[in-house]
Amino acid sequence: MTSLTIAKALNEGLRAAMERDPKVLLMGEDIGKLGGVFRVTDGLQKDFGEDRVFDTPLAESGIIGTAIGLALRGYRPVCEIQFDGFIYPAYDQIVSQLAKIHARSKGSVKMPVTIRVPFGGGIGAVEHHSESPEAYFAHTAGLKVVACSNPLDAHFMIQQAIASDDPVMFFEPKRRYWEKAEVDVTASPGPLWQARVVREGTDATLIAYGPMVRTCLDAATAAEQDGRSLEVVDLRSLSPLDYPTVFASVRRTRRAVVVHEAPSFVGMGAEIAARLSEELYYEMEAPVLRVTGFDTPYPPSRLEEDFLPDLDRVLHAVDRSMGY
Amino acid sequence: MTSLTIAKALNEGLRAAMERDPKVLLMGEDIGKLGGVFRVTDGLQKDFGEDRVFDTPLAESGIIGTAIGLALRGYRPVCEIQFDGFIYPAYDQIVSQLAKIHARSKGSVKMPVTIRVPFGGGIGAVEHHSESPEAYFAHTAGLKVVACSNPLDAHFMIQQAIASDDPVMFFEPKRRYWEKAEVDVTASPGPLWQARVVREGTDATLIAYGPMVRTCLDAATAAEQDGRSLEVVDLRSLSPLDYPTVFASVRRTRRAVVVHEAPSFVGMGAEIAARLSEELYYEMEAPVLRVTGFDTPYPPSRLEEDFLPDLDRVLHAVDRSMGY
Amino acid sequence: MTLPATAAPPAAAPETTPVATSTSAGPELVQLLTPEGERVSHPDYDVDLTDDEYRALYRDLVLVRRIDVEATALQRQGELGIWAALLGQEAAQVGSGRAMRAQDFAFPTYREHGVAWCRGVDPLKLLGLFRGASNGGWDPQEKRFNLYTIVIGSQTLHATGYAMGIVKDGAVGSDDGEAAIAYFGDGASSQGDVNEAFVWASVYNAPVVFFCQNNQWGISTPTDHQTRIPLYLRAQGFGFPGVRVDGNDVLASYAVTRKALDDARNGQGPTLIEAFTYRMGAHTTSDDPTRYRLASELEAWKLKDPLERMRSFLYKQQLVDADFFGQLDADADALAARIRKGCLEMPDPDPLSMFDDVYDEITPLLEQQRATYEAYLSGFAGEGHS
Amino acid sequence: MTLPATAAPPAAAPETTPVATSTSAGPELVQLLTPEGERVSHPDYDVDLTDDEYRALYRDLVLVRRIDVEATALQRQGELGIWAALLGQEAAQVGSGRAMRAQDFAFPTYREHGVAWCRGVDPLKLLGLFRGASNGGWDPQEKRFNLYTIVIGSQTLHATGYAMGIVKDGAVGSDDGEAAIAYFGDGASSQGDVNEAFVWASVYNAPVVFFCQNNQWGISTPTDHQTRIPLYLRAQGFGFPGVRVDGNDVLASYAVTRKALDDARNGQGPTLIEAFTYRMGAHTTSDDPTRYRLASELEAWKLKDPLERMRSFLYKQQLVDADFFGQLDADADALAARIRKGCLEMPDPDPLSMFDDVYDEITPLLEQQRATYEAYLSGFAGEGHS
Ligand SMILES: Cc1ncc(C[n+]2csc(CCOP(=O)(O)OP(=O)(O)O)c2C)c(N)n1
Ligand SMILES: Cc1ncc(C[n+]2csc(CCOP(=O)(O)OP(=O)(O)O)c2C)c(N)n1
Ligand SMILES: [Mg+2]
Ligand SMILES: [Mg+2]
Repeated sequence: MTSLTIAKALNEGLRAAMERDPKVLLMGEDIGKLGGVFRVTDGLQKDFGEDRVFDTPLAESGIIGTAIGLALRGYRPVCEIQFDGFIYPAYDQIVSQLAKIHARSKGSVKMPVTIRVPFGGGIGAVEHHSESPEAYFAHTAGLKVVACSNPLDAHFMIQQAIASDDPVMFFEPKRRYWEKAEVDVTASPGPLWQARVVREGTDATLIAYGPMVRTCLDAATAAEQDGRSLEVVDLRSLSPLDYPTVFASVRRTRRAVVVHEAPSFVGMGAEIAARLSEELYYEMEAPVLRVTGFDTPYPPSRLEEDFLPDLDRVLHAVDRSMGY
Repeated sequence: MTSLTIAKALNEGLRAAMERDPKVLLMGEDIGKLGGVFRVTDGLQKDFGEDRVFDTPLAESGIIGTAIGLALRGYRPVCEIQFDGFIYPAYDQIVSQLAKIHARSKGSVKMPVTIRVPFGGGIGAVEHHSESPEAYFAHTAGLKVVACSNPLDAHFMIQQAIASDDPVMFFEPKRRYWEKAEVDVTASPGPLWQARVVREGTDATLIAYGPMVRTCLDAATAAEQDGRSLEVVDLRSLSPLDYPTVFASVRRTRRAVVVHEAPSFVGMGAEIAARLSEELYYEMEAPVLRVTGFDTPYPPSRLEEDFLPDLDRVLHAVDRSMGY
Repeated sequence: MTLPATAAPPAAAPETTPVATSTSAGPELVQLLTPEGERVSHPDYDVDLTDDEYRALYRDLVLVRRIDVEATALQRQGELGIWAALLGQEAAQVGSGRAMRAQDFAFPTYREHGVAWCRGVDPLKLLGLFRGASNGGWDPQEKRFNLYTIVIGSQTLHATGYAMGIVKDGAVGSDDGEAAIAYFGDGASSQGDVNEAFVWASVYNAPVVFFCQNNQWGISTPTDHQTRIPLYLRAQGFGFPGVRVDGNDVLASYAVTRKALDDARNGQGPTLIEAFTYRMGAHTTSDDPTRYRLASELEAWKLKDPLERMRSFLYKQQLVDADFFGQLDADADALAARIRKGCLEMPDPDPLSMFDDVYDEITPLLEQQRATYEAYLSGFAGEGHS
Repeated sequence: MTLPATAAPPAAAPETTPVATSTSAGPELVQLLTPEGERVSHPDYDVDLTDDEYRALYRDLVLVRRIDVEATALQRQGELGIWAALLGQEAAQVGSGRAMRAQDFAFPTYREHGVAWCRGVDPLKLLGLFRGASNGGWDPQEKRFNLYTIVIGSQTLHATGYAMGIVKDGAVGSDDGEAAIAYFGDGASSQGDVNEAFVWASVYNAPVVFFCQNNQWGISTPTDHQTRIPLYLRAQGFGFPGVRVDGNDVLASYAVTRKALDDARNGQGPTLIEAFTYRMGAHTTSDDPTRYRLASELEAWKLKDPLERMRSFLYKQQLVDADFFGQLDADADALAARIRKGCLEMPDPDPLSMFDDVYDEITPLLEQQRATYEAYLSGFAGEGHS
C-alpha cells in the first residue's frame, strides 16, 4: 500500500500500462518534458522515450485524428486533452470517426483509443477550463465514458480503459487531482463498467461520479449528524451505465438524488432520473431529484462556488426528497 | 392561403426575412446557384445577389466562425449546414464561441446567428446524412434549439429565429421537406418558444418534434380506430422547452410518451421524462416512456425503418403506458 | 522582407459569379501523354512499363468505368440509394492506385472506386455501401484500403497517424518501406483537418502522400471558391513538396504517385499531389449540374478523356489489336453482369445486426434493446424499451 | 514541375529532443532598430515618427511592462487566479497596436495586454478576467477590441468574418477603409481554425491582418514542433503575402503592421505577419519553464529586450532626458498603484448575475433556477431546482 494522489495514481497506472504493452503510446500537448499541465505524465517521456510519449502540435482534431490512424496501425494511443473546454475542436473526430469505426467496419477494426480529459471546476480557472462535457459523449453511441473519483480507481481504471478495445473517454476530476488515499497497486480491480456503493445508507441514495463523489460523501457524513443515513453510489462508468447497481441501491432506499457539475438540462441526471422513474415506478417514495450546475455557461471563477453543487445543496435536495 | 412544402415554406420565410432586414445574410455550402442540396435557398442568390447569399469554402468551422465575425459587424447570418452529420467540425465554434459570447460579454455583444440543419433519417442516405444531434445543442447553455414539423411553422419559425438576438439552432425535418400544407403567410404566428397541442386527446400525450410529429399524428389517427384518444404535443422549441404546455397536457391525460429519432441515452426524452416525473409526481398514472432511435450509430439505410420509431412502435409504447 | 504573394489577388471580388472553371492547368502540369495519346517526356518523371503493363492500365480504366456506369444505372433503377460517379477521374485513380506497392495503405473518400479496384476490393462492396446494406464491408487491414470516409477531410488525419505509426515501426527509410496515401478533393482542401494533416505530416516527416483530385468542383462550388492559387502550392506553406499532375493522364498519375510514395517510404516525408482532372458527371446521382455549370465546359474536358488518350497511345504504339478490345469488352460485360446480379441479389442486413458491432462487447443497454426489438419483431410485445 | 520544399526536411527526426529554440531569425527579418538601439534601414519598410511619437512608443512599452509586472505580483499574492505575462512581447504588441487606426478592429487571444492598452482598455478589466470576476467586461464594439479568446485559434475566424463584413459594407478600397487584425501564437498556427481563416481570408480577399507572435513556445512546446519552416511562409500556401518582423523592435513592428493594415484597407487583402519574439516569462503564473527550457536561452534573448533597445535609441537620438524618465517612472508607479488598488477593491460579481446574460431574454428555466437560488441564498428553501 502506498499513499497516492489521483494524479500520481494515474501516472503509475499509465506507467504500468506502458510497461505491459509496448503498443501503448501517450500523446498530447505538453505531456513530455512538462509532464502535462497537471503533471499526470510526469517522468514518462524520460523513461519511455520520445517515441512513446510525445508532444503534439497544438490541434485537438489532429490529436484524435492521428490517434485513429495509429490505432489502425496497431497502437493503443492514450490522448491527453489539456482541459475539458478544449475537446470541442476534436468533436468530429471523436463522435463521427472514433465512435463509429468499429460499427462501420462491422467489428473488423478495433479502436483502442483512450482520451484523457481533466474535467470539472473548482480550481479558480479562467473560461473553458472548468467544463463538464460528459453528457455529449455519453449520448454518443460507440463511445464508452468513465470518470474516476479516487486514487485507487484512477490507478486501475486508466489501465482498464487502455486495455479496452473500445474507445474510452476517461474523465479525471481535476480539482481532486491532489487528494490522497492508500492504493494497493497489487489489488485486482473489478470490472471497469461497474458502479460502486461507496457508502452504505438507508434513507436515500446519492448518485454521483468524478469530483462530486467526494462532495456526496461529505454530505452523507454531515447528514449522519442529523440522524440521516445516506447511501452514495459512485457510477464510475457513465456509458455503459451500471443500472443494476443503481437500481439495487434505490430499491433499498426508495429515494434518489443525482449530483453532477454539468448543467441539468439533458444531462446525465436526466437520463438517470428518467430510467429510475420508469424501472422503479412502483418502488420509489419520491421523484428523482437533480443537483447540478446551473443551465448557464460556467461562470467567472469568483462565482464557481455558487455554480457548483456543494454539500449544502445536496442536503437541501435530500430534504426535499424526504418531504415527499 | 397557398399550398407549400416545408422546403418552399422555408424558402419563402427566408425571402421574407431578407426583404425585411438587409442585414440578413445566407451562407453555406452550395446554397447559391444550386439552391442548397434540398433547394431550400432556391432562387435567393439570384434575387438578392451574391453579396447576401453566398457559397462558402468547404469548412463548417469556417462557416460558423466567420458568421460570428459577421454578427459582430452587425449582420444576421443564416448558416446552412448541409447535413446533420457535418455539423461536428463546427462544434467548438458553436458551443464554445457562439453560445457563450453573449454571456461572456455581459450582454454587450448579441449573436443573432441562425444555424439551419436538415436533420433526421428516412431518406435512404449513406452514413452521416441521417443524424439527430439536437440533444448535444440542447444541453449547451446559450443556444436556443428549435425544430419545425410542418410548412406553416417552417415559414414563420425561420423568420422568428432570424429575428432572435440569440443564436438559434434551427432543425429542419429533412424527410418531411416535400410534405405540403396550406400556409397563410399573412397569419401572425405565436411565440417561437411555445409548444403546441396539434391534436387533442384524453388517454395519453405523445410528445414529439420535427419529423416525429407526423408519425405521432398518424399514430393518434390509427389509435382512434381502437377507441383510444391520443393527444399530440409538438414541442417546436427544444431549448427553451415550453414545459407549461407539456405539463398542462399530461395533467389532463396522465400519461406521456416521448418520441424522437435520436438515441435514447441522455437524449431529449430523458430530460422530458425526468422533469415530468418530478413535477407531475402525484399526477401521472404511468412512467413517461420513450420511443427513440436505438443507442447505436445510425444504421445503413436498409435498416433505417427498423431504427426509426414508427407508428407501431409508438402505439406499442402507448399500450405499455396504458398497462400501468 | 515581404514575401510576395505567389499569385496576384483575384482580379474580381470572389463573390461575383465564378467563371467556368479552368480547363487548362498551366505549364506546371506534369504530363506524359497528351490528350491525343502522344507520349511526351518530362525532366523529372518517367515510366518504363512493359507492354503488358500498359495494356493492364488501359484495362483497369475500362473496367473501372464500366463498374461506374453499371452502378449509375442500378441507382437509376432504384437499386442504390445514391452513387458518386468517378466518371472522368479514372486515370488519376488507376494511375495512383497502381503506383501503390503491396505494403502501402490507402485512405479514400467516397469516390475512389478506381483505387478500390486496384486494391482488390470487390465492386459489390462499394455498391453495398451506396445501396445502404453496409458502410463498406471489406476488411481495411486485409486490403490495405481503408473504409470510405464521408466526412470531408477527416481521413487525411487518419492517414497521417497511420504514417506516424510506420515511422514508429521502423518501416521507413528503404525501398521496402511503407507509405500511406490519403485521397481527398479540391473542396476538402479548405477543411481544418486537411491542413492539420499537413502540419502533422510535415512536423513528423511522416511517409504519407496527399493525393488531391482537383476535379474542379465540390458539388456546385468551383475550385476558385476554395483557393486563389493552384492547390499544389498549398504544400509550400507547410514546407513539403507539391506537384500538379495531369489527372487524366494515367501514366503521369502513375509516375508522380510512384515517386512520391517511394520518397515517403525512403524517409523523405510527405508530398502533396494535385491531380488536375474533371468530374464529368454529376456530383452524385442526386445532383443536377445543369444548375451551376456550362455544358461547354464538359465538352472541353471530353477532349481530354482519360480512356481515349490511353487508347490512342496503345493504338499508336501498336500494342493492341481487335482481339484485345474484343476480349476487354467481353470481360467488361461479364463484370457488369456480375455486379448487376450481385446487387439485385444482395440481401438486406439482419435488423438485429445493428446492435452487434457498436462495441467490441455488447453493452447491457444494447442487449436489452436488441432483445426487446427481437421480441417486438416476432410479434411478442417485449418489456422495456419499445 | 515539382515544387521543391521551401526548406529541407528536418535533419533529426522530430521526436528527438528538440534543441533550444532559435534566437536568430534569419536574414528575412524586418528590423529597423538593432538590439543596440541603432536605427537601420530596410528597403520595404520605414517609419517617420515625430519625436513625441517615438517617446510615446517607449512610454507605452514601459507602462505595459509595468502593468504586467504588477499583475504578476498580484497573482503571487493570491489576488488573481492566474496571469499570462506579456514580458518580452511588448514591442510586438505596442508596435502593432499603435499601427492600428481608429477604425480598425482587433481580435486578441489572452496575452494581448499591450494591444489592449493601445486600444484604451482599462488594465483593470484584464485583471478582472484573470481574477475570475468577469470574462472581460469591456465593450468590444466601443474599444474596437474584441474580448480575449482562450480557445486557441478560434478568433482568427471571427476576425476574418468581421473583415468580410467590412467588404460587404463597402468600407474597403481607400485610405479610410477599415481592417481587422487577428492575434495568435506560434502554437495556434497548427489549429484547423487558423488555417481555415487563411483559406477564407484569401478566397474573399478580406481586409484582415494575421499577426502571429512567434514567442518560440506554446507552453512547453517549441515552435519546431508546430512547423518545420518559418511560420511567415505559411501564407505562401494560401496565396497571400507573409512577412517576418523583429517582434522585439517596436519600430519595425509598427511599420510592418501599418503597411499590412493599410494594404488591407485599400483592398489588397490579407497579410500574415510573424513577429519573431520571445516569451521571457513563464507561459502563465501556473507554469514552470525550468522543466523544459534552458536558462541560457532566456539570457540570449535578454540582450534583445524590446524596452532596452528603444531606450538606447532615444538616448542616442537625444530625444529624452532625465526628466522624461523621472516622469515616466512616476506615471508607471501611479498606474501600478491604481491597478493594485482597483484589484484589491474589485467586488465579486453578484451570484445572481450568472443567470442574466445567458440569453438576450432570460428563459423560464433560468428564471426558475435564479429564483430558486435566490431563495436558497437567503435561507428560504425554495421549491424546484435545488
Ligand atoms: C464535413 C462535410 N461537410 C459537407 C459534406 C457534404 N459534401 C459531400 S461531398 C461535398 C463536396 C466535396 O468536394 P470535393 O472535396 O472537391 O470532392 P469531390 O466530391 O469533388 O470528389 C460536400 C460539401 C461532407 N460530406 N462532409
Ligand atoms: C483549443 C485549445 N487547446 C489547448 C489550449 C491550452 N493552451 C493554452 S495556451 C496554449 C499554448 C499556446 O501557444 P501559442 O499559440 O504559441 O501562444 P502563447 O501562449 O505562446 O502566446 C495551450 C496549449 C487552449 N487554450 N485551447
Ligand atoms: Mg472536387
Ligand atoms: Mg507561443
